[in-house]
Amino acid sequence: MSLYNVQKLIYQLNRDPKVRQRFEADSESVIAEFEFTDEELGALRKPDIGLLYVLGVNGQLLMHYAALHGYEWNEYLEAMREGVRQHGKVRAGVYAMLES
Amino acid sequence: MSLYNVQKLIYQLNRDPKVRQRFEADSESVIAEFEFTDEELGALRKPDIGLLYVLGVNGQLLMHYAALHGYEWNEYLEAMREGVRQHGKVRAGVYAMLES
Amino acid sequence: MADPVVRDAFYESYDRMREQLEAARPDALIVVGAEHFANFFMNNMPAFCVGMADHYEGPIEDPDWIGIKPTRVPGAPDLSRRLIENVMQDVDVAWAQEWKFDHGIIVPLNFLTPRYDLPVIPININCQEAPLTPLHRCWTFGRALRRACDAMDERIALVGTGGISHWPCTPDSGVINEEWDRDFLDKFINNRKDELLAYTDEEVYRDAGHGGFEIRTFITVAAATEGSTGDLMYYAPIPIFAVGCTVATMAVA
Amino acid sequence: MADPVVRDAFYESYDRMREQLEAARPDALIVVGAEHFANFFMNNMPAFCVGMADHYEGPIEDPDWIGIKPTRVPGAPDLSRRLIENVMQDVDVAWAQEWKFDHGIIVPLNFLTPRYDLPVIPININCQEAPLTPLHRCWTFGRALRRACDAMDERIALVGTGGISHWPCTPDSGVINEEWDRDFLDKFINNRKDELLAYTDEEVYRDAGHGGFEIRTFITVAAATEGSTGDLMYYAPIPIFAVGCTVATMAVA
Ligand SMILES: [Fe+3]
Ligand SMILES: [Fe+3]
Repeated sequence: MSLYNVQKLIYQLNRDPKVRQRFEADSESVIAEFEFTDEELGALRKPDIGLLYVLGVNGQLLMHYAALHGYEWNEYLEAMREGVRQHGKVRAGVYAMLES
Repeated sequence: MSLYNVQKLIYQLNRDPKVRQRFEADSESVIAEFEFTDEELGALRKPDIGLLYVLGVNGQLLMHYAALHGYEWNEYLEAMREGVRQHGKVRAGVYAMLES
Repeated sequence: MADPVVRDAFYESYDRMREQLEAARPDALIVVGAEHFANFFMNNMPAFCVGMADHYEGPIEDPDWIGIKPTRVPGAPDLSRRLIENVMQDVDVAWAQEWKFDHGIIVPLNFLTPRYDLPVIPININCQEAPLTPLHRCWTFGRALRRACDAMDERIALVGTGGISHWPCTPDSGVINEEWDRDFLDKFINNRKDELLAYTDEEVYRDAGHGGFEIRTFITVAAATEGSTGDLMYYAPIPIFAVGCTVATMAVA
Repeated sequence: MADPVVRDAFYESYDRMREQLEAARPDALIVVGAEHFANFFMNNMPAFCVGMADHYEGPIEDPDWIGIKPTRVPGAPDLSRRLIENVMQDVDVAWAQEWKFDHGIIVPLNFLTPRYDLPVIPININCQEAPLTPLHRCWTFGRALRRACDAMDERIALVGTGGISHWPCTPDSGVINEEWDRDFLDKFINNRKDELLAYTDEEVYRDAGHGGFEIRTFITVAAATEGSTGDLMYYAPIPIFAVGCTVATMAVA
């Protein structure tokens, strides 16, 4: 469970222009600074916004990661819906509140 | 009053290896990221560890800034004593508690 | 853009609120909000945090998109500190000497103090990630804040900001539960403490979404004005803003 | 180095404490400490913060200097979360899913769980910069922590760490007020609540230095064991460590 790391990476990209610049130049070098599961790594690299949503990433973070990859707002919403169709309900984080 | 900025610079140098590397390569580029008074700027550049102490920098931060500039422990202690002799009592921060 | 008629009525009620604020001649303005990872993250998530900085910066969002240019907002560090010391007797607030304002604080400020000439003290409540701040602690916090304000010589205005039901940044973004909102606002305006504190997080999440957790800012304001009732100046669901928008004032008993 | 005789007696009392800890077969260990800008800074200074991470890393200091190699310490995230939710009913703790241990936590751990096979939950109290956490809130926190631990199925051990009188990193570094320390420890060991809470910050600063603010960790432990008295296993001023070193245990009533 390294959801914290996924969210921290996205938080830093959003809040620290230096990290964002390094990510835009060489995303792997930034990704390499964190420990991820293979599933998280795949979702971050692709990016698979829908899977990241299902893994539990907070939308207030995820929207920025989608925007960084050029997603329009409606594409972002649709990607999350597609994620749920493919991978099922949100598994962790605050959106899984009613499941637990 | 930008004591907060002085302490933040030192905190970042201590906690973030990337900031420390940039500082060691080009200290002015890091200093330029913060607003300081002329007195703070002078004390940071020299560095005048004694004046930084009198300005109110917490010793748990200041010791790291002194070490970064090659101060041995006793030199660090002596620099603070010299600061008080030259500039008077600590003016702000937690060590000024009994003055206020 | 939002329907101009709806939007203009909303903006107009903000104007009236600004006039009331100016007429009260405050020395400082406390803004109780619920931010979204602008300053606070899961590496150190405070239940309550109170600003204690000389000044604040905002918006963190793209100035063109949000329509507010980069602004330095004056703080009130000495007053902040005295308030914090007082509140801390009962409520364990974190404090912050730096704070970047996101839309949640800068948009209301832009309406209420458009010249940014009123010192501001920001407060954040964790409405974002669980464990969330318990509702009854928000009540205790609101009471402590009121006591602290009353103990100061300065005249202090208090504004709460936050959405009611909304599902921000999720597949349900745009959904608004107007019935739930109106029921909540009825409890809020009439300052019915027991009903305000009876919600569970699960109920709120189910009926009002993740954004509904922001009722904590309303509850804090209700507690600070305990025993008073309010004036609902404006409420309408505005789907393009993805939230029902509320403007309300509370008399101070 | 410290006088070997003094030092060995200190280490030996730590050994006895470890044996007692192991005999109690805890499922997790809570460590209440007071760090110095390792994780917490004036941008968001919590009165109390409780760790909720899978694991923690330390030391942040040079491993050669401190004599502890880089270590991953197991956490207890699920238990942390349940404790936090319980404590939050009374005390507004911040929580953290990441935490790097400095000497204040890693040194006691290295003595007490040298194989790092016991899940740890770190807690920090702001003893560093004003506004400091009020002493009576530390009492309330200790009580809440005890209630929360009692409500869990797990067996939970609690250790407080911190200095008593000391003037770390200032011109008076190395000064120790042994008389003040012994008087404080007497109040602590005998769990005399009223006397423990009667100190003012100004008195503590004058008599016990900035480092004396760390009595908050002792007070939290005393509150968690309210009504019990303790066993002072070791105390001696060790100037080279720049602080009096204490090892003590509290029975649980
Ligand atoms: Fe919101
Ligand atoms: Fe210490």
